[in-house]
Amino acid sequence: GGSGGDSAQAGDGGKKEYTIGVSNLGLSFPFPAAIGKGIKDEAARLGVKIVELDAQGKADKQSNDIQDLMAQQPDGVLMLPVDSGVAQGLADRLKAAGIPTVAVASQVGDPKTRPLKDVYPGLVALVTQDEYAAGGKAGEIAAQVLPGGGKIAVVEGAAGFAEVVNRWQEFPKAAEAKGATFEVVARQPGDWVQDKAQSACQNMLAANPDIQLFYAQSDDMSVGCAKAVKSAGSKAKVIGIGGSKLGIDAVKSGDVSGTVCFKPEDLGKLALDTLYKHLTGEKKQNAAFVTYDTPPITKDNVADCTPQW
Amino acid sequence: MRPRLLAALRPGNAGVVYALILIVGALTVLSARLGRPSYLSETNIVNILDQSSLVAILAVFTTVVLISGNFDLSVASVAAFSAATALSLVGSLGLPAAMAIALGAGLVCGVVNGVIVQLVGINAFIVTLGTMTAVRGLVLIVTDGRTVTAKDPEAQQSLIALQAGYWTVPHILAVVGGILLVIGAILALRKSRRGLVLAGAGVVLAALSPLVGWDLRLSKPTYYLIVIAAVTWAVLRYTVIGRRLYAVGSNAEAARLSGINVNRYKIGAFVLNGLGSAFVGVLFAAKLLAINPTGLQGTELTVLAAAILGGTSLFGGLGSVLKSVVGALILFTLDNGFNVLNLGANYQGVIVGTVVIVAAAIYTIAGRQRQVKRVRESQAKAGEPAPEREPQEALR
Amino acid sequence: MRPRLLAALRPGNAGVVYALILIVGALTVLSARLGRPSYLSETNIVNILDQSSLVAILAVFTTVVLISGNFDLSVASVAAFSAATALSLVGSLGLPAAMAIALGAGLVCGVVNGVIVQLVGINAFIVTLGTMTAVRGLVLIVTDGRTVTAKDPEAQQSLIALQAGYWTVPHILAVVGGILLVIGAILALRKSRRGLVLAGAGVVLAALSPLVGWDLRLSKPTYYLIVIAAVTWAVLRYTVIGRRLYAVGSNAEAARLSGINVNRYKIGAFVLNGLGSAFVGVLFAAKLLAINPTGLQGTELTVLAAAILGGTSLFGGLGSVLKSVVGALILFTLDNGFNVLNLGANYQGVIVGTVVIVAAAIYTIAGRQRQVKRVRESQAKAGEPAPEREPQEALR
Amino acid sequence: MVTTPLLSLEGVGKSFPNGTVALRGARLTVMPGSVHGLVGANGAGKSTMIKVIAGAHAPTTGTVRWKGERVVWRDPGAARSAGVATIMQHVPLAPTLTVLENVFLGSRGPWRLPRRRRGEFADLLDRVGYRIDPDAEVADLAIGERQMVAILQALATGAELVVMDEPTASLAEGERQVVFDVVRRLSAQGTAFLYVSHFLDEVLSLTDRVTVLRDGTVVEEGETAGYDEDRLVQAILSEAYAASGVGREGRRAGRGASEEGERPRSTGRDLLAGERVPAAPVAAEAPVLLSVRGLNSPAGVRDVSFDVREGEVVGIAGLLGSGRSEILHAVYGADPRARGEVLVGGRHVRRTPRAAVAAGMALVPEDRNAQGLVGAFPIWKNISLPDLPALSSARALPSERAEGDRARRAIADLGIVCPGPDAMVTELSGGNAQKVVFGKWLYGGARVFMLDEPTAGVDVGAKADILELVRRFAQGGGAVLVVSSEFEEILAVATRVLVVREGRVVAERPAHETSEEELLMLANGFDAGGEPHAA
Ligand SMILES: Nc1ncnc2c1ncn2[C@@H]1O[C@H](COP(=O)(O)OP(=O)(O)OP(=O)(O)O)[C@@H](O)[C@H]1O
Ligand SMILES: Nc1ncnc2c1ncn2[C@@H]1O[C@H](COP(=O)(O)OP(=O)(O)OP(=O)(O)O)[C@@H](O)[C@H]1O
Ligand SMILES: O[C@@H]1[C@@H](O)[C@H](O)OC[C@H]1O
Ligand SMILES: [Mg+2]
Ligand SMILES: [Mg+2]
Repeated sequence: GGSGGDSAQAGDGGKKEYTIGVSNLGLSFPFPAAIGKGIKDEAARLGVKIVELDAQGKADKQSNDIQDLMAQQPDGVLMLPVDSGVAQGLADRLKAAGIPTVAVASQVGDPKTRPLKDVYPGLVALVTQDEYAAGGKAGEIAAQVLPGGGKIAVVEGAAGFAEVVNRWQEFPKAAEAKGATFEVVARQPGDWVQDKAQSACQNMLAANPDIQLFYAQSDDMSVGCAKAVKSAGSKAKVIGIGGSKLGIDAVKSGDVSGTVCFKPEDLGKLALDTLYKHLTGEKKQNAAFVTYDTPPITKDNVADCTPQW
Repeated sequence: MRPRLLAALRPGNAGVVYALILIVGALTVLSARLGRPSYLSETNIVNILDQSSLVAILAVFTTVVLISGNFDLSVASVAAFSAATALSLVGSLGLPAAMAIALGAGLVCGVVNGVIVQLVGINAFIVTLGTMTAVRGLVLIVTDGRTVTAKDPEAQQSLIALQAGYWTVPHILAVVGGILLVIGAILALRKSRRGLVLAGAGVVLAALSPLVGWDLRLSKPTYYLIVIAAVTWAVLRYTVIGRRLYAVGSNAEAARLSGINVNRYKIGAFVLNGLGSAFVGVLFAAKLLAINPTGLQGTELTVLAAAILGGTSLFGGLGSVLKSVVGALILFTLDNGFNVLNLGANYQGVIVGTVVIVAAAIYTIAGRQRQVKRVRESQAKAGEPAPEREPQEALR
Repeated sequence: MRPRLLAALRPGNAGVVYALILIVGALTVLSARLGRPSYLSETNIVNILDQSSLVAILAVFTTVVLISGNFDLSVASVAAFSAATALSLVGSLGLPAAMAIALGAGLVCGVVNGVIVQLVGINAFIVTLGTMTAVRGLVLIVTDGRTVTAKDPEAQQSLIALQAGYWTVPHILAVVGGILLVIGAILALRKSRRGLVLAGAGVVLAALSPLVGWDLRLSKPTYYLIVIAAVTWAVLRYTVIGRRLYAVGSNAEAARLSGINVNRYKIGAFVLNGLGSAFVGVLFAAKLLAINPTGLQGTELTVLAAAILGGTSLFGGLGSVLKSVVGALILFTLDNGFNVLNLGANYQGVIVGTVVIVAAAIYTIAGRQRQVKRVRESQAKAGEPAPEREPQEALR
Repeated sequence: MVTTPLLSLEGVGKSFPNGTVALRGARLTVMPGSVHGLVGANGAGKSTMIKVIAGAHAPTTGTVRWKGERVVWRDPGAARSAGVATIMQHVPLAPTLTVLENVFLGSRGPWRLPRRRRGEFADLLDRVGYRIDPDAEVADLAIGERQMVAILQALATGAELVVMDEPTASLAEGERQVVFDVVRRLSAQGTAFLYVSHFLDEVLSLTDRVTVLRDGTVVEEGETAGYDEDRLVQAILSEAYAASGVGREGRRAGRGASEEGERPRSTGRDLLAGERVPAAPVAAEAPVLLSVRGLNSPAGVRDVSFDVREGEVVGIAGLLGSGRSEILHAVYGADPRARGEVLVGGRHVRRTPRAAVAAGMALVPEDRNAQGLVGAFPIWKNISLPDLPALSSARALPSERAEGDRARRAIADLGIVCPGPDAMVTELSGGNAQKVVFGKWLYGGARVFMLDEPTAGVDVGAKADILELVRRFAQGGGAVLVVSSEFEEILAVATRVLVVREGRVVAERPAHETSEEELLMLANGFDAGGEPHAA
């Protein structure tokens, strides 16, 4: 049998030392890496031991990682799902092993059928930013940047990512609520990366010189897109989502008109706190939905967003 | 003939096995030093085997393609496609039909690869890069860019039954002993001295069993791997088909002029690989109960790395499925080792890369001690260093 | 002497060019049908060239490695590493020093690849898969999992100056005419009839220039590509280095017996590729002013696809850097076409995959019309279909 | 006056990592401007000695002296710059480069193809009296043309010593003459040659001195004038040949004239006599075994039809590039573009090699490495390959015992010099490799044998054995088609000769009614009377 069953030894002062396993979706991706950093910083503060595994963006590796974590019998697990559907089975396994689990940054369960706030049963909590709401915030910024609406193009993330759908869903509705109606004249993938987004925007502009606004589904892509807009001499506006360093800098410089402020380090801290409080009994939760505010950012309030990734 | 067993154990031949042993040894020592849970615990070994099994199965079939002198980059896409197909259909059609269709899809992919490569005559690298991209595109279309899950609980259960859980073989020593006894008896009947040795070993093992009493408890995919690898190995090693496959891969023209239908073997290898990938896809579907459109992306390189670490040649005609399995074990042992040692993500890449090269180097150099010089025109062609220092044949 | 020009224009030789023309033609017609602005607009052409240029530069150097009979999967990792290095250092050391260090890093990577492959004698696929992983690990360490940016505005400006913007060559016809005239004159001095033809063409072009008055406005990376491709092409085509490189890749043993230092050429190709990748990495850094740890991941396959689409052999001794550039253009033209036609992301994969295979098929089959018998030891070995229907040499 | 030898080897030994000792204390002395012959049975160590001279192998023991100075050539480049040009037995050329580039592969200077090279090449062709397209890609050339390219490459370096390892093994009569002329002319101008050949007549007529290697040691060395074929054969063969079983038995069973008595076949004269017995035509009523009708192929076969009766050996004579190999390939079904009918024993054979093998056809191809042998296999797996099901339980599980037995039998019957059936074919000397290719077809059900240059690179003893085998195939009721560039050899085994020119059969002659001269005329497009005839 595995060992480490008593990883929770009595520390000094009689305080139990917890070991928490973290299955991160990919530590080479800045956003989840920043969440990991938030978790570790907070763990250091609380004196919690962290075992952090890197799924490298692969759902199948995450499945192996969870197996390896379970063999180490941690007191609790923070899981940053690579994929919501796959995470469901993993959550079931963790539950069966009696390991309290908090899902971080991404939903568990098929997003097509399960509303975000309907947290998968068996989880202690889902701690995440609300990607749908963030898309809505982006829509509000769009309405502000291009009052009344107009022709827009969407720079999507890589095909196959849940965020591609999630960050669009609320966008038109929120914009409409602010009185802007958008006609999507182009919708092309930028694969989350700056140079591909730059090319995509260049090409979309060549085909549709009358595009008035680009909605890029991440800040890296909005920055790339802004370069394309500039070099084409177009007057189109660009907005992004994410609140990354690059994005905030671009908002400051005016290259990008707005973004939505995600705070991955805060998110990591929040997630660890949620699990920790559950473990210590300070705040036991069951399938709780925990989130934090992701405010829309424009040049006017750019100081409100300190980039964390 | 040569003393085969001894030959097979020489570092030059079994280098990949020694490399694995070295890695496991290092990890065991390290995890003990760092006060981590015992690396060689039963759970951990069972886990490593379970985690490697699907990629190892892919490596087995990819090895067949490599032996036949071709190359297949499309395996991961095909597996993902089959997984998506199975998950989409299992609710409405039930597992057998869904699985049949998923396997059929893999078969079609294999046929397409094989026919284009062999009959149109385009380089396998570019063809399978094309099908890798195109089939991944199909996955996106089938899934509409979203995760597919098996919602129906009954369907879920049938999938889970396929893959999850463990089978225990009681008295494994007795079982193995019995198998050895039977094989030994057959060989002895065919007048092989080795037969008696095997049979004797079988009896000893069976006799030890009540004393030791080991049970073998492994995950289902591990058993699938064992069966697939054993059967494929036996077919390659002991049948006319196997012999011809190696001949076709080593020198297609000589094989053709010896009356072998080269296209049949080469296309057959692709088809088998398509089918195998689809089977693995179904197992993945059953394991994860969901597939995301980018699922398994990049696995093709892991699979090729496993096969090549196992000493399979990229130029055909050389390779052993068992060593490819060991190659896969090396890669997953490393991943698992990092997890057990809780090694920071930042350093893993450097270590994996270095270990892969060093493992290959160890047995390339070990193989060279053998100093069997095999100057072949074909090898000179394959771009080797000066022939006096031919690297071990298996690594080209 | 063969009518070289005509030979070069035959579909079997210039197939990749025809494939590109076909694709561009199809996109032009489609975009006109869909009422989009002209596909062949100057802006769009300049865009495509700009977008392909960095990958095309990588393809040029990778082609050199492939011609030498080796294989390099590490280019994208090396480029990312160089980009990360340049961005981390440019603020403190300034551009020249940062760039020198970044290039030095690439050079070291190339030396490591070359030495391990040639002197230890391990298969290039596994070695460069290892360095690809290890160097990516270094990127992760250097970036600590975060995006690296050049914060210092001055540093940013120096990087931007390297890459952004366009250079306009006025009276391009006159310039080209002038170049032709000079080349023609040199050739004529060396008593070639073609020299006179070239010089004549040059004069005509120069004379037309005032009438037409075209200016050539291209992005800086496009000029870098043109210079690098032209120089590499000329070296391979006209110098003894080129002949030896092809010889080394075609039959290392024959080259060795002719007194060529095989290792020097093969290692040299890796070193050049490392250096080239590092240069591209710096250009990427300059283009994006940021690199994240996964930056450029997967680009190695695009680069190989470009080279192989361009007809470079995976078995060495065959290949043309210009055709590899065209291969890259095909891939980026497709991406550009999707953007212009606004084709759904989910459908792009299927189309890219299919077009890649069809493009390869078109000129494989066109090449076969040549029907020249090519029974080679090396090819029989390399696992081709039945030799009497040898596919076009370029695609192996 | 005592001249220093140009090249001398003293006590040179070479052992390979697998334990094979190829040279044991061999010595050799080549004088400036002389033509020195090197002969020996297959596997005697000739090529190994040459590789030592070329700097391609480092000798294990002994010294090499060049113009009296002791030299250690670390790589072939060193030997080449010292003035030794070598034509290796297995023509290592760069297939993706042109003829011109291959010829000047080792040349220096900054440019890939300086204009003056074309001039030099044209001069070289003029001097040599040979024609070849400088811009043809070597991959497109037939094996004989490649051989000529290798020769041109060696000559182009202007070396003081040109080493030729079986330069004429795959050449036809015309090219062979070209090579002789070159050797004579250049040696007259002071170039020394080291000449390896299994054609003893060549050695006798071309060389000044001759060295005989046997089993890695020099057994004889002397003025060529002091030798005749008989003496050379004896020197070359001795035990090595006596050990080969079938040669003896074959001769006993095969030759009507000398069956009485267990005459020990020990003299070279006897052997060579065997080569020259003209075969009598078979009876007209013998059933037709192979029938070829209207065979055409874009590969260079034009409307070829012929029959071969049981017991008949039909020779196919023609010049290099006349389409002889193509005809065999088309008949065998190996050329998918070939159209026409092929019947074996009156039954149509589907046009694939698989069907051909099933119908009892066997092909010994021209290029043993590219077409005949699987390099990754040891001898025994190569030999069993075409007939594997027959050596398997249930036709599916190969019996390694049966395979091993067959391989041992072939090794004994053909006198293959090797450590055993487990030896890799890539480690065999050229002639022994050729025997393995032969061994593939000896014991299966083959009845129609198609042999493309079957004795290329084979030593005198083995050649006699192989020709004897050919006769035995026929006498056992088989039908044999033999392509050979040695018309002498064709005349020695064939009952009938088809002359091929530009893919057509332009003449047919009974073997006992024609001569080498006539065949050469016909092959060149002249009637026997010397008139050009329309092809
Ligand atoms: N690379 C090698 N490794 C092992 N053994 C070798 C190698 N090359 C040659 N041999 C062995 O050395 C011996 C001499 O071979 P070599 O090629 O010199 O013979 P040869 O006299 O040229 O014969 P042939 O007339 O058939 O060409 C043979 O027994 C051969 O099998
Ligand atoms: N695929 C092809 N297409 C057109 N012509 C071909 C093709 N292959 C061969 N040829 C031509 O057919 C002729 C016969 O070829 P080859 O040289 O193999 O004949 P051969 O008589 O067997 O000569 P060798 O003595 O070299 O065996 C040559 O003129 C050759 O150029
Ligand atoms: O910004 C993106 C992040 O939000 C998404 O989850 O994955 C890709 C990232 O680049
Ligand atoms: Mg030899
Ligand atoms: Mg021939």
